[in-house]
Amino acid sequence: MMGAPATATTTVRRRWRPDLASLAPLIALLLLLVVGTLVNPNFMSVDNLLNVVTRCAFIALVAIGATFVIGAGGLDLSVGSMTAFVAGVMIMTMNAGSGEPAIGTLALPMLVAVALAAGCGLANGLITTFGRIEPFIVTLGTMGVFRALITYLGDGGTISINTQALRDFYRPVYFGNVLGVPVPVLVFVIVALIASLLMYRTPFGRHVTAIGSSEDVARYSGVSIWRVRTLTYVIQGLCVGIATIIYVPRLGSATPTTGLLWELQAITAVVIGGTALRGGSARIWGTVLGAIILEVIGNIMVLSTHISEYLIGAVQGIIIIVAMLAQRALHRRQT
Amino acid sequence: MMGAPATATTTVRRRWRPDLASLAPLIALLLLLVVGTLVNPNFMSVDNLLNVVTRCAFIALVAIGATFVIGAGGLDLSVGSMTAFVAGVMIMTMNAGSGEPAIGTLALPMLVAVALAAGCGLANGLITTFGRIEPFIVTLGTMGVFRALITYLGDGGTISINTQALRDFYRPVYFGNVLGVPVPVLVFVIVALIASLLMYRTPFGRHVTAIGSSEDVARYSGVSIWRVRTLTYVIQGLCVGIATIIYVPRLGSATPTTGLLWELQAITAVVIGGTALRGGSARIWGTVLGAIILEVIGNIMVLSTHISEYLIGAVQGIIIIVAMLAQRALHRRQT
Amino acid sequence: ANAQTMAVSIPAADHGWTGGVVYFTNREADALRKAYPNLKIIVKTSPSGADQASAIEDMTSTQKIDALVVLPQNSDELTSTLANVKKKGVFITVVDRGLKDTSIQDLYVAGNNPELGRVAGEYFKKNLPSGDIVVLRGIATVIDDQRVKAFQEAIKGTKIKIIDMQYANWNRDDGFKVMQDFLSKHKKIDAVWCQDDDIAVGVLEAIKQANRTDIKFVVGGAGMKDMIKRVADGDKMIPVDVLYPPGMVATAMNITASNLTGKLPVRGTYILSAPLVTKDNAKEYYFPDSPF
Amino acid sequence: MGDLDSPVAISPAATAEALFRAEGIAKSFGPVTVLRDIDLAVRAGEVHAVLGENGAGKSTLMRILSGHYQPDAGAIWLDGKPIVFRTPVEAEQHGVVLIHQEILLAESLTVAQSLFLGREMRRGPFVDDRRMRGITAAQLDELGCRASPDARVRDLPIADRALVQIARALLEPHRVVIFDEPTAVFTPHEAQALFAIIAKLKRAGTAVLYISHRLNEIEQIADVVTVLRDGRHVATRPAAGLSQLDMARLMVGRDMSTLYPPKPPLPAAQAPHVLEVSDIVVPGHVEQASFTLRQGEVLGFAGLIGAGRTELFEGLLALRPSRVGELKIAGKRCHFSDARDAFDAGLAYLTEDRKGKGLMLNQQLVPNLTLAALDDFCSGPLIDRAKEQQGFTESQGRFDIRAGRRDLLARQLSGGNQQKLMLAKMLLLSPSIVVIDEPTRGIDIGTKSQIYAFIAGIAASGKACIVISSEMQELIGLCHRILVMRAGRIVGEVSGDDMTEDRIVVYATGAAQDEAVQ
Ligand SMILES: Nc1ncnc2c1ncn2[C@@H]1O[C@H](COP(=O)(O)OP(=O)(O)OP(=O)(O)O)[C@@H](O)[C@H]1O
Ligand SMILES: Nc1ncnc2c1ncn2[C@@H]1O[C@H](COP(=O)(O)OP(=O)(O)OP(=O)(O)O)[C@@H](O)[C@H]1O
Ligand SMILES: [Mg+2]
Ligand SMILES: [Mg+2]
Repeated sequence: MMGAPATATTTVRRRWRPDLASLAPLIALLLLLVVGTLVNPNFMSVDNLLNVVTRCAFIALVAIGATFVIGAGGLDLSVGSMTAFVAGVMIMTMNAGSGEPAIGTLALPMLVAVALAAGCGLANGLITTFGRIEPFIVTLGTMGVFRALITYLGDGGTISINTQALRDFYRPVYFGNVLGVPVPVLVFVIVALIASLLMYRTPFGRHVTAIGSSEDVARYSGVSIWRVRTLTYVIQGLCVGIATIIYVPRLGSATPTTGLLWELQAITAVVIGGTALRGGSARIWGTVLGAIILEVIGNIMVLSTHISEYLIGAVQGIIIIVAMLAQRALHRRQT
Repeated sequence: MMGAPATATTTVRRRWRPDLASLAPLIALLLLLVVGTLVNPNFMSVDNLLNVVTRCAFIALVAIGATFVIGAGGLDLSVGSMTAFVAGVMIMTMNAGSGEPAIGTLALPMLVAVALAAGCGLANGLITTFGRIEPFIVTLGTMGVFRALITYLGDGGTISINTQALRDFYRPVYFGNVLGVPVPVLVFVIVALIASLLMYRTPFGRHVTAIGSSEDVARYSGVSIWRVRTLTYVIQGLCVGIATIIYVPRLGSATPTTGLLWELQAITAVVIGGTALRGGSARIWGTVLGAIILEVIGNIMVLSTHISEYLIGAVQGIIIIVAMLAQRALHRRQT
Repeated sequence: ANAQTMAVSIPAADHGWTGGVVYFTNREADALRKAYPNLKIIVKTSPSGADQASAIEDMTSTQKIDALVVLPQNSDELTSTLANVKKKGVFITVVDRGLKDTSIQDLYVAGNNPELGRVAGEYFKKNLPSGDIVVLRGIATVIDDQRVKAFQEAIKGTKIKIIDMQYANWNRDDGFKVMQDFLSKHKKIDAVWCQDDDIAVGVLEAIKQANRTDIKFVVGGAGMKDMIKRVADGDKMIPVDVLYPPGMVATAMNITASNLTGKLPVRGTYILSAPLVTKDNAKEYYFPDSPF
Repeated sequence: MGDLDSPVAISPAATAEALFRAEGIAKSFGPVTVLRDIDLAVRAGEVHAVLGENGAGKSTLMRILSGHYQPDAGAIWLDGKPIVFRTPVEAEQHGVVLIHQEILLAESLTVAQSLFLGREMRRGPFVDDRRMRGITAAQLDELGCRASPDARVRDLPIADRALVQIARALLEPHRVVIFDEPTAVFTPHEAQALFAIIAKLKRAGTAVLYISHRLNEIEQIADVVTVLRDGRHVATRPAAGLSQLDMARLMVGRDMSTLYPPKPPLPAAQAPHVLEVSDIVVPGHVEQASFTLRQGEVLGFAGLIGAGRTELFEGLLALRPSRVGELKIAGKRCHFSDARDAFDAGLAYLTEDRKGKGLMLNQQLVPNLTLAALDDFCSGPLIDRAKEQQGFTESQGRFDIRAGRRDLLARQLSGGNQQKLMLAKMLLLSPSIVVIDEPTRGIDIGTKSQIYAFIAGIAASGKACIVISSEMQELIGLCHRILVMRAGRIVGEVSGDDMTEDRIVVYATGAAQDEAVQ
C-alpha cells in the first residue's frame, strides 16, 4: 500500500552472525579446561569430569530457575534454604511410608517435594508482586523462614532417610547413569531443554524478558505483570524441587547446612552465563555453562597442589574475575 | 499565529509534594518499638536501647557506604570480608608496636585500617569500571580474596590484640561515651552527617544518583562515570575502615568469620531505608534507620521469651517482610 | 526460696555438632526446670561471635542474671563482654572454648579440642605404620586450628604423611565434594582423618562411589549417633570415633544449677576427655534419640 | 520547478562567512550507510532547517555535528577553523549544543538538578541549590513550562520533559544550537514560546539548526532549508519562496498532492455507539469525564499539556488507577482490569511515550512488533518464528518501516521509524476501536498522509478511531468531531464548521472569546 518499501534492504539477506555474547561463557570454560589440564593431568580423566558435571547439577537446576526470575528483573535469595526445607519434608514423607521400597514409595515424596517447592515459589511471587516490595527483601525474609523451618523440623539436627533399603533403592537417582550419562546430568539437560523451549519459543518466555526490559512497555502491551512475574518464581520453585529430588539420594539426608549459599552460586552462574542482573535478557544455556564453570573452578582448586588451603578462596575469586575479564576482552575484540 | 499564550497558566507552578517515601522507614521503626515494648517491658530501658543503637553502628557505617555504591547503580558484596581483612591487619599493626599504649600507638593502626580499606574499595572500583564486569561478580571475587587473606594472615585462627593494657586502652572507642552518647553512635551520626552533606549538597552526590539513574545521560552531561563510580567504592572502603576501627575494640580480635554476611545486612539496611537496588536514589538517613531496624529486630528476638530457638530466623524474616508491607501500605494510603 | 535466673548462650544450630548442642541444652533446660522450680532458665542461640556478644549484653542489661553458661563461638571475641558481665557479679560458666583470661570464668567445662586431634593422631600412629593420608578440615576457626595442630603433633616422627588438606566446612556436601576430588587427585590414599562425623558421611559416600579399596579407614569425630552405631557394628571403614559430645553443655548447666541453688558450691575446671570410641565401648555412647 | 531537483550550493560568499560548516560528512553503521558526502553551512543569526523523511539521516548528522558520533569521512569548521569534537561535552565547550529528539534526562533527578547536571553551581564546596532553583524557574517561565523545579523528571509529562531538555541546553549562551524535532510533543502553545526563544537566539547572533516534520513551522521560522534524502544531500535553498508543498516534494522525491485524505462519510446519527464512557475519574488528572463514540467516527481530543487527555485513556484501560462510572463497548457493559481486557474487547491504545511505554528499546524489532499480539503468531503453544518474520515483512511494507537490518535494536531506529513500529505493533491486534495518542509524532510528511489515510480507512471500514493530538490542524483535517479538555474536564465539543483553531483554543485555555480572536 505504501510507496517503495525499501526493497533493497529486505532482499539483502542478513548474514547470520553467531551471537558472540552467548559464546563468551563457552570460551571461559574452554580456558578453564586448559588451566585444569596444566594444573593436574588427572583433571581430564573421564571420572573426574563426570564427577564435576554431575555435581554441578544442583546449582545448574536452581540457576535455570533463577534465569527466569532474573530475566524478569527479579531476584530470589531463598533458593538455598528452600532446598533444605523441601529436602527435609521430602525425607520425612519418605520415612513415613512403610514396607518394601518400590517406585510408588518414591513417587509420593517426589511429588510432595515438587509441589512444596512450587508452593514456596508461589509465596515468594505473590508477596513480591502484590506487596510491591523489593524481591531482595521478600526472599531474604523467606530465606530465613525456610532455614528456620528445616532447623525446627530436624530439631537442629539431621533428617535422614531411615532405612538402608530405602537409601539403596533411591541411590541410583544420583549415582546411576543411562547409557553412561549420569542421571543428574540427564535431568539438568532435559530441564534446560524444556526451559529454553519455554523461554525462547513461547509467549510466556517473551513476556519474561519483556517485563525484565521494561515493565511499563509490557503493561501497555497487555502483559499481565503479576501473573508472569509470579510464574517465574513458581518455575524457580519447580527447579528447586527437581534439584532436591536428585540431591537427597546423594547423602540421604537434609541438614541445617544443606543448600547454604546456593543462592549466591546460582546468581553467579546466571551472571557468568551472560544474563544481566537488571533483567531483560535470559540465557538458559549460558547459565548451565556458568554452573559448570563454577564447579570446574572448585575442582581445579582441590586438584592443584601448590595453593595453601587458606588462600583457595582468593585464587577462586581471582579466577572468576579473570575469566570474566577474558571473555569480555574477546567479546569486545570480535564486535 | 496563535493568540495570547495563556499567561495566567505560566506563573501557576504545579504543587510540589513532599517525599513521603522518606518517612516510611521511620514508621516501620516506630511500629517495631511498640512491638518490642509489648514483647518485653525491659525493651524500652535506656540501657537496652543504648546497647542496640551502639551495636548497629557497624552495619550503619558500612551501609552508609553501600548507599553511595547502590545509589550509583553498583553493588559491593565484599564489605564483610573487607572488614575482617582490615581488622586483622589493623590488629597486627597494633601488636607490632611496643611500649606503653598511647594515642600514638593507636593512630598508626587506625590510619592503616582506613587507608587499607580505601585501597580495597579503590580496587573494587577500578576493576568494575575499567573491566566493565558486573559489580556482582567483581565484588564476589574480592570477597573471596579478602576472606582468604585474613584466614592466611591468622593461619586459619584468630588474630587478637596481644596485651591486656592495649585492649584496655582501646576499649573506650567502643564502650566509652561523650556526654552520655556512646562513641560508636557519635561516630556513625557524624559519618551520616558528612555523607548526607556529600550526597545532597555537593556536585559529586548529584552525579552519584545521576549515573545510577542513567549512565548515558550522565555521560552526555559531562559527568566522568568511571571517576564517580570508583569514588563510590572508595567511600564504601572508607566507611568499612571506620567501622573496623570501632569494631576491633569491641571484641579485640579478628577471625575468618568476622563480618560474615555483613554485606547482606548492609544491603538490607539500604533497601529498607528506601534506596532502590537498581540505583538512582540514595537515602542516607533511611539507611541509618534501616540499620537500626535490623538491630532492633534482632534485639526483640533475644528479649522475647516464647519463640523456639529454631524458629527465630523465621520470625525475623516475617517481621522484615511485614514491616516493609506496613510501610508500603501506609505510604500508598497517603499518596 | 528466692527465684534465680540462669542464662545460657550457645551458637545457633548451623551444623551438626552445634545442632546437638542446642538439642542437649533444651533438653537439660527442661529437666532443670522440673528439678528446680525456682530456677528460671533462658536459652539464646547466636549465629556469630558478634551476635553472641550482643545477645549476652541484651540478656544481662534487661534483667538480673545470676549465672551465665556460655559456649562461645570464639572465646577471644567474647573476653571483654564476659569480663563486663562478671563485674555485675554474675556466676560465669564457660563451656568448651576457654578464655585466655581464666580469672573471668568461675567454672570451666572443657571439651578440649586439642585432645580430639591428639587422640585421633594416636590412633593413626598405632594403626597405620606408614602411609599417605588426607585431612579434611572444618571451618577456618580456632577450634579447627587447635584440632589440626594437635593431630599433626601426634603423628610427628611417624612414617604417616599428610599428602593433602582442605577445608570441608563441617558439612556433608563439602565432605563429599572434597573427597571426590581427592580421589581423582591421589591414586593411593591409605586413610582419612576428617575431624567431624558430618564430613565423614560425605567422605564415605564418595569412597563408595569411586569403588576404591586402598583406603583402609576413616576417622571422624564428635560422636554422631550414626557413626557410633557403625563403630558398634564393627564397620571396617569406621573402626573408631573420637568423642566430642555436644552434651557437655548439659553437664555444665547441671553443675551450674547445683551451684546456684547452693547444693554444690563448685569452682574450677572440669576437663572432659575426648575418649576413643571403639567397638567395645560404643554402646555407652549411643543415644538413638538425639538428633545428632 | 525543475530547478528544485538539482542540489544547488549556496553562493561561495555565503560559505565563507559561515559560522559553522561541515563538508563531506559520511557515516555507516556496519554494512548500512546512513550518510554520504553531506555539506552543510550555517551562518550566525540564521535559522537553518534540515528536512528529510524518517530515516534520512538528520539525527545522525546532528549527532556528528555535536560530538556524539565520529564521522567516517568529512570535516567540521567552526569560525573557519577545522575542529574535531570527540565528545558532546567538548562540543558544548566550543559552543555547539544538541537538543536530542529523544528525551535524555535522568528520571530520578529533579528538574533543577537535571538542568545543572555536570555543571552545578557551587558555593564553596557545596551546590548552590537556591540559586539553581531560581534560575531554573526563570528559564522554565520563559519557555512557558509550569513544572516545578523540585519535581522529579519521572513524574513529568513528556512535553514538560522536552521543555526541561531545551531549558538545559539554553542555560548557557551557545554559538550553535541544534534542535532535533523539539516541537514533536508540543501544542502550539509551547511551540510559540519556543519560537520566541529562537527569535531571541537569532538576534543574539546564534546559529540555529532546526529539524521538524511540521512544515508550517519551517515556513514560519526558517531562513534556509536543507533537504536530505536517503542519506544524501538533495538541496539547500533560501526558505523564502519555498512552499510547504515544495518542501514535501524535495523530501519524498515525488509530488505530494494533499496531506489529508477526504474524510470518511459522517456516521449517521443513528449509527450505533461503539464506545460509551460515563463518569470516569482518574485521581489527580481527570474529573468526571463522559463521552461516546459512534461506529465509523473519527473523534478528536484536543487540549493543552496537562489537560489530562492521556491520563483519561490510560485510566480507561486500567493502566493507571481510575474509577469508571459505566463503560459500554458495542452496547455491552465491560470492566477492564488490565490492558489485555481492553484488547480482548477490541479497544487498543497507542501510547504517546514510545520510549518509556511503547518500545523495548534494547530488544530487536521483531519481538517488539509482536509483543502485544503474540498469540496470533503461535502454532500450538509455540511461537512460529517464520510467521513472525513474515508478519514483520508485512508490517514493514505496510508502514514503510525503514530499518537497515532486521536485527537492529529498537533504539537504533530513527525516531519516526520507531513511531511506525509502535503503530504497526498495536494494529496487529486488529482492534475495532483504536485510540491513538499523538499518532504522527515525529513522522515525516509522506508517511503522515499515509497514516491519515489509514485512520480514515479504519473509520470507513465500520470501525472507529479516537485521535489525541496536539497538532490542531491534524485534528481538524481528520476528525468528525473534537472534544476539548482543560484541567481534567471535557469543556467543549466542536464539529462541522465550528472546527477552527480559534474555537478550540478558546475552550482549551478558557480564555475569554475576545482575547482569543484578536
Ligand atoms: N546505532 C545504529 N546502528 C545501526 N543503524 C542506525 C544506528 N543509528 C541510526 N541508524 C540508522 O540510520 C538511519 C538514519 O537514522 P536517523 O535517526 O539519522 O534518521 P532521521 O533522519 O533523524 O529520521 P527521523 O525523522 O525518523 O528522526 C536509520 O535508518 C537508522 O536505522
Ligand atoms: N494538578 C497537578 N499537579 C501536578 N501535576 C499535574 C497536575 N495536573 C497535571 N499534572 C501533570 O500533567 C501531566 C498530564 O499531562 P499530559 O501532558 O500527559 O496530558 P495530556 O492532556 O495528555 O497532554 P499531552 O497529550 O499534550 O501531553 C501529569 O502526568 C502530571 O504530571
Ligand atoms: Mg531523527
Ligand atoms: Mg498526552
